[in-house]
Amino acid sequence: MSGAPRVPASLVGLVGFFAIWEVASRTDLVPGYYLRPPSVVLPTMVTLLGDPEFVRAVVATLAATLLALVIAVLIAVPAGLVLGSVPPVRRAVMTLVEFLRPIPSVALIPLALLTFGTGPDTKITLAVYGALWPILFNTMYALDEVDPLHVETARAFGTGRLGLLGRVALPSAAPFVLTGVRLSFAIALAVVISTELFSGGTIGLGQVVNVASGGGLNMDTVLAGTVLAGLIGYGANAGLELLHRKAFAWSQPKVGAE
Amino acid sequence: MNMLEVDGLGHTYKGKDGSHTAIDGLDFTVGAGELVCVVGPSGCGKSTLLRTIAGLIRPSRGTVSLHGNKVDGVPSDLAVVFQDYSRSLFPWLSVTRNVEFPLRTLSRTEREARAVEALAAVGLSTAGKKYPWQLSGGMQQRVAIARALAYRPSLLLMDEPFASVDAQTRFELEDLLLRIRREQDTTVLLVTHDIDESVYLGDRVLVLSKSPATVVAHLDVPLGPVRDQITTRASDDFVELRAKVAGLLQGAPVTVR
Amino acid sequence: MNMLEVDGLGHTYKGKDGSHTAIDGLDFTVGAGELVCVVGPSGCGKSTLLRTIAGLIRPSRGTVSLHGNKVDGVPSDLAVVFQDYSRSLFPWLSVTRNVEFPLRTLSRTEREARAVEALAAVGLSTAGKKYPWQLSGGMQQRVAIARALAYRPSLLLMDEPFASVDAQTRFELEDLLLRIRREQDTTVLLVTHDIDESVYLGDRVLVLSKSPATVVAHLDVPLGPVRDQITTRASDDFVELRAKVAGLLQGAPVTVR
Amino acid sequence: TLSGCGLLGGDDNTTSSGSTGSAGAVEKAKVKVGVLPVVDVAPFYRAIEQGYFRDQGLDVEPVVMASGAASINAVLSGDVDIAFSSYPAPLLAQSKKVAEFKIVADALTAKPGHIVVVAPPNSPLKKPTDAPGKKIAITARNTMTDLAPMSVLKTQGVDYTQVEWREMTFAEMIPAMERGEVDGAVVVEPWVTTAMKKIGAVPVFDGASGPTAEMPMSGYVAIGGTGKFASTSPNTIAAFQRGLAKAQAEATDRTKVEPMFVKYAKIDQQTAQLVTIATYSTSLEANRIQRVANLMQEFGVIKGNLDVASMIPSSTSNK
Amino acid sequence: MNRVTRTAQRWVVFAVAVGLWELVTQLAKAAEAEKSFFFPPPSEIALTAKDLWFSSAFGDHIVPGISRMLGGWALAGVIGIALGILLGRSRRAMAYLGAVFNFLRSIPPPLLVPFFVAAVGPTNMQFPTIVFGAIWPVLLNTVDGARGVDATKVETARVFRLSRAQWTFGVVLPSALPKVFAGLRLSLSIALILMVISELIGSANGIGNQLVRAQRDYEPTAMWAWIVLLGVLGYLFNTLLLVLERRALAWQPRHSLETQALATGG
Ligand SMILES: Nc1ncnc2c1ncn2[C@@H]1O[C@H](COP(=O)(O)OP(=O)(O)OP(=O)(O)O)[C@@H](O)[C@H]1O
Ligand SMILES: Nc1ncnc2c1ncn2[C@@H]1O[C@H](COP(=O)(O)OP(=O)(O)OP(=O)(O)O)[C@@H](O)[C@H]1O
Ligand SMILES: [Mg+2]
Ligand SMILES: [Mg+2]
Repeated sequence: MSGAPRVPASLVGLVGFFAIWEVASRTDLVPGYYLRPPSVVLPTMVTLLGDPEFVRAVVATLAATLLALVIAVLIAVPAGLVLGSVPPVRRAVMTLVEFLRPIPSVALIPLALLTFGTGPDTKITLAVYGALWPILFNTMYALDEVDPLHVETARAFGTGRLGLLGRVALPSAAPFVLTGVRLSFAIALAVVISTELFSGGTIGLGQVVNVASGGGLNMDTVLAGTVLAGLIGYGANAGLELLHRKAFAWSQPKVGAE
Repeated sequence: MNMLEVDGLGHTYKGKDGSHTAIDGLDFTVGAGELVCVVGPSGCGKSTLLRTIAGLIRPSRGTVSLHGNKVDGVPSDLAVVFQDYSRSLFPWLSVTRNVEFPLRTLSRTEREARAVEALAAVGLSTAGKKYPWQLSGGMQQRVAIARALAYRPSLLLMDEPFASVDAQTRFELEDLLLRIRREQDTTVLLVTHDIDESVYLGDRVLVLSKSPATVVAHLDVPLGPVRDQITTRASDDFVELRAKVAGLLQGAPVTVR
Repeated sequence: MNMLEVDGLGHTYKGKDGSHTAIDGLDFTVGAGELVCVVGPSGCGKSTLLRTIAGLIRPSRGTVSLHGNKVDGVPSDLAVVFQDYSRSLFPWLSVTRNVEFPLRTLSRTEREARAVEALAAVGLSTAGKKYPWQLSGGMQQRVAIARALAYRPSLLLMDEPFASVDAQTRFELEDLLLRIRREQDTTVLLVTHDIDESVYLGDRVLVLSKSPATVVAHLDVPLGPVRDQITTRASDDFVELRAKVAGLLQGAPVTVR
Repeated sequence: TLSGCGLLGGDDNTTSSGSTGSAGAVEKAKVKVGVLPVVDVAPFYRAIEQGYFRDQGLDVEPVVMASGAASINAVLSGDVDIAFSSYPAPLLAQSKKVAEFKIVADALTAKPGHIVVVAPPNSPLKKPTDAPGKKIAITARNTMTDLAPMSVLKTQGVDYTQVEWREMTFAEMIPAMERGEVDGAVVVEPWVTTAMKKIGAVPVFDGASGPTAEMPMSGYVAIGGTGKFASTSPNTIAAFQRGLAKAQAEATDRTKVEPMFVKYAKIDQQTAQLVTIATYSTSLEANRIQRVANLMQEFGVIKGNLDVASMIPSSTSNK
Repeated sequence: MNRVTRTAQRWVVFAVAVGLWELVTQLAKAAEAEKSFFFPPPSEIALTAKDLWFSSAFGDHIVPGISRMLGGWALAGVIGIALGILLGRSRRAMAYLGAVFNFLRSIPPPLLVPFFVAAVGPTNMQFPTIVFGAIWPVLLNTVDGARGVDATKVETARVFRLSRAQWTFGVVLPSALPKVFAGLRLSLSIALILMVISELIGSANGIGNQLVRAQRDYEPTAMWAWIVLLGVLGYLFNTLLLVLERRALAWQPRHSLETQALATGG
């Protein structure tokens, strides 16, 4: 989701969201002691960001997420290219993939803990596992949409299979692959935080939230962590979108509908 | 020696709801360095013929041989200008990069030199940095031509390559093609709808029947290797030949009310 | 009364790296029921002109008026045959459905009748159930023509509509267009590269200069409303006019080496 | 492995020199302990802060886990040497022969007010006999939160099988009670205090009364067997026990543990002052912990007999 | 290629993987390897699964879980497609809403639980959690697809002054459809995953609930049986969705033609 050209408009949406939340928790709509209003949560977040220990936790979460994302891209893009272009391999592998895909990382936490221990390996492994799929699928589907005439053109000029994948399939699939990466970032972040939340062991935003929620409705911190996770994802998305605009300057500015 | 030999060639497109025979039992040969024009009614199978020769589709029947070897897969040293030129350009590459695309094996400087030369030849010297969608239809078509020329193939297949350019440019591109063919000894198979063009350009004209395409006639064009837009087109031989081609095509009219 | 009035029309495409003025200061009018042909060098701005008239792009300067009303947005009762016909067909619809697509206000049976009629008129009676990618280039172009005709617009804009069909079909489609124009009193603005065609079809021929396009000449074609492929083209008036148009175009040659 | 990267929050493998304790030299100076952010481990943190472990030659590193089950898994994987957990999890694991669990220290023993069945003011659940047919929130089945109240209800002759247990986190129990989605909840401190403060919840009955009075709630476990920490490091365990015991003994003074609540369990200052402080055990007695095993057996969580005495490491200094 | 070889291709890797799994776990078990308790051989899992799946658990846990998941997925699909078309084709909607959505979709579902608990209570939050989490792949992919409508087709639609419905359902949706399906397939497994996650909290039943209970009770075979069930369900639903996709995209020439071209290229 990009193309928010004017900053004010995008702020309007976000401010509106916080306003609804504020009103909801200030009135009797929802229990205000539980869903603390943003006027309390946001300052808490700012205060927490001044706490080096908290910042360390955020950095740990972020680093694990980014590492997982990079690994996921390195695995999923080549895999997607191969699966998308070689039907026999696709047929052979997809059955297994379709069995594995719906297995939640959260369900695997105990096993991952036993296998990888309490270190960051556990959360990174699980995050890679979760983040693979959007990139893999979007790569495969984008390949299906490559213009056949592009393929024919390249083949007529003697482009080999690798050249087809690298010089035709990949560039034309790239925008959609990047959408997959944007989806995957959110998933990697979710899995990292969930693992911290449900397993613990390593420092991170999820653990901060988990510890805070054990202390008797310490919802300010819990929600501050939640908002921060949202902001991190928002920032990462903005970065990826900038990359998109830079990298795909060629893609025709599409005619806006009315 | 025959560069290209087409022997009993036939192709049937298979679909869920019935199949369609596009070409059937085509036989003809093209000598090295020859320029053969193909004419035939719309939808008769000309593009299909070019695709099978390029090895892009495997024909249902018959064979295509290049230098005596049966074509199975895309032969090397071949360039195609597709009828749907706009879709055959890569939108993520600038015009220059599109032209350079097939020249991977050359050094960078050589690649650039070739692209510059080819773009200049088709009158697009200033458009190199643009992306295809920033060009007009005729300009896109000329980029596709430049790409094929820059590749310097020994066999050049062109599918209505000048359909979208104005008359003046068309004449110039025709002469360009003739010159390049002479200089590089390229074998050319060119599909066109313009009967005058087929006679003006061709050493021979291959007239196809309506779908499924079969060879109606194979006319020699005894106009000599050097031709001129004004004198050639005014010559008696030319006028006679174009009437002959038109007559042959009339013999296979499409049903338009 | 003037159906279409173009007044000081200019358009500049803005890009990251510089802008490009495609057309500049165009002035002309088209009367109701007139058929005006537009000729001009490749890339001069003909398609841009049609797009501004269709209200698809807002011109940088000047105005377009239809029936005296300034065009702002797409006017009703308008059909366009795009130069890039293959992309303007919807691949997920069969040929018949593509033709029926704009006819939503009609009843189902009427829609079908119109589609059948239009497809027959362009010689594609048997292709109705196929998908666009199963057709040849020329057939796709004819589907696009059929779709525009079935819509029965009062203003018809056509961008090189016959570029991909063979000579014989082209003649037949030209006559079809003339007949429909007569019967339905449609106003037509047609871009073509074929000088003969522009004279054969047009009540007037608009000659444009090379980019940025300006009006070089506005020729009346006094050949009368009923024309015939053989006699008209052989007439002295015709020959003279086509020489004139060619001369005017020569005055603005594109630089092709 | 990836854990080397400090940014990611991996352990920083600082080796401690470790001064010698009173008894034999420790086999392993660096000890990782999986703990939870709960009141039970307040003395453990105090022992670290006061250097009681250091005095014993130990460099103890707390690893904060998310749940007792995660803590047990961490000790099973060998990633931590000692794990804190409430008792049912390791006892169940022991009964299923997952591994040879050794209880190295007792953490907390319930006192009235520590584990309480509470209800919102307008709830139909007012006394234990109201319980059948009511929805009561617990953290999970087969934990102290359901075993303890079931035992109390059973001795009072109330049909505990008719209670509808709803699993959720402590934090969610409070809005759930207020919205009437549950009629009551089994909470432990600091949630007893929080529930009273936030929605005026009232105690219905104490979870640690009658048969469950003075029930041991939680402890520290390690894995025994050949080559495992509990077998190879008896001196280390003894040193850990001594260090912890010192802090546990001091915990009768609430000013010593309250700061730990605030700092490590993130309980706010006000609540921390109101929290009922249970008994921090200073000895490790098999027969007391056996009560938990028996309770679990009684309600069918553990099949067959489980002898807790076999789970006490031989080196233990206490009886 | 005939049907038999295709089917064989489809299952050979799967079969080999299961075979290896069996072999390794059996060896580990025989050697009484550490942690082998937690990794039972698939043959044992299958036996447990047979008992578990076809017991009263089917009605008590499997059916409620699946209905929540399917309902949530369907709703997420509808909302995701509708919003995706809106955001993909309207600059203004994107300007106002893009930021909020990018913010919201980055919040890990478990952290969102407080919002849903506050809004609908802890015992009812499963459905909104599933819907909320499963929307994003459909939404983002639809936005991409809607935005990617070919410029000439947009102009064609505008020239013929199509009605809004015709434009949306006749042009934008069909051209976005391949991407929408990629999103729907991703969402399907995410819905299944969120079903499990949401059932960990506040739910008295469901597959996730049973899975966690098995974990807590140290019954790894049962735990694996539930995990395998998730795999089986995911596979089944995905297969059904693929059938639907093939029908909806029957007009595409690509499925055979182009992959073929890529495969035999060079
Ligand atoms: N979207 C665009 N962005 C920038 N420049 C454009 C764009 N579209 C067209 N142009 C430029 O505007 C000029 C006129 O283009 P146009 O398509 O109108 O030409 P044309 O007369 O239709 O040519 P042809 O006969 O080759 O189709 C060209 O030089 C082209 O490069
Ligand atoms: N992919 C396809 N599937 C099915 N039928 C096809 C396919 N491509 C072409 N055809 C059919 O084959 C016939 C020949 O098509 P072809 O494109 O070769 O014609 P053509 O001679 O190039 O026509 P034109 O001059 O109009 O471009 C046509 O009737 C067309 O409908
Ligand atoms: Mg063709
Ligand atoms: Mg044009």
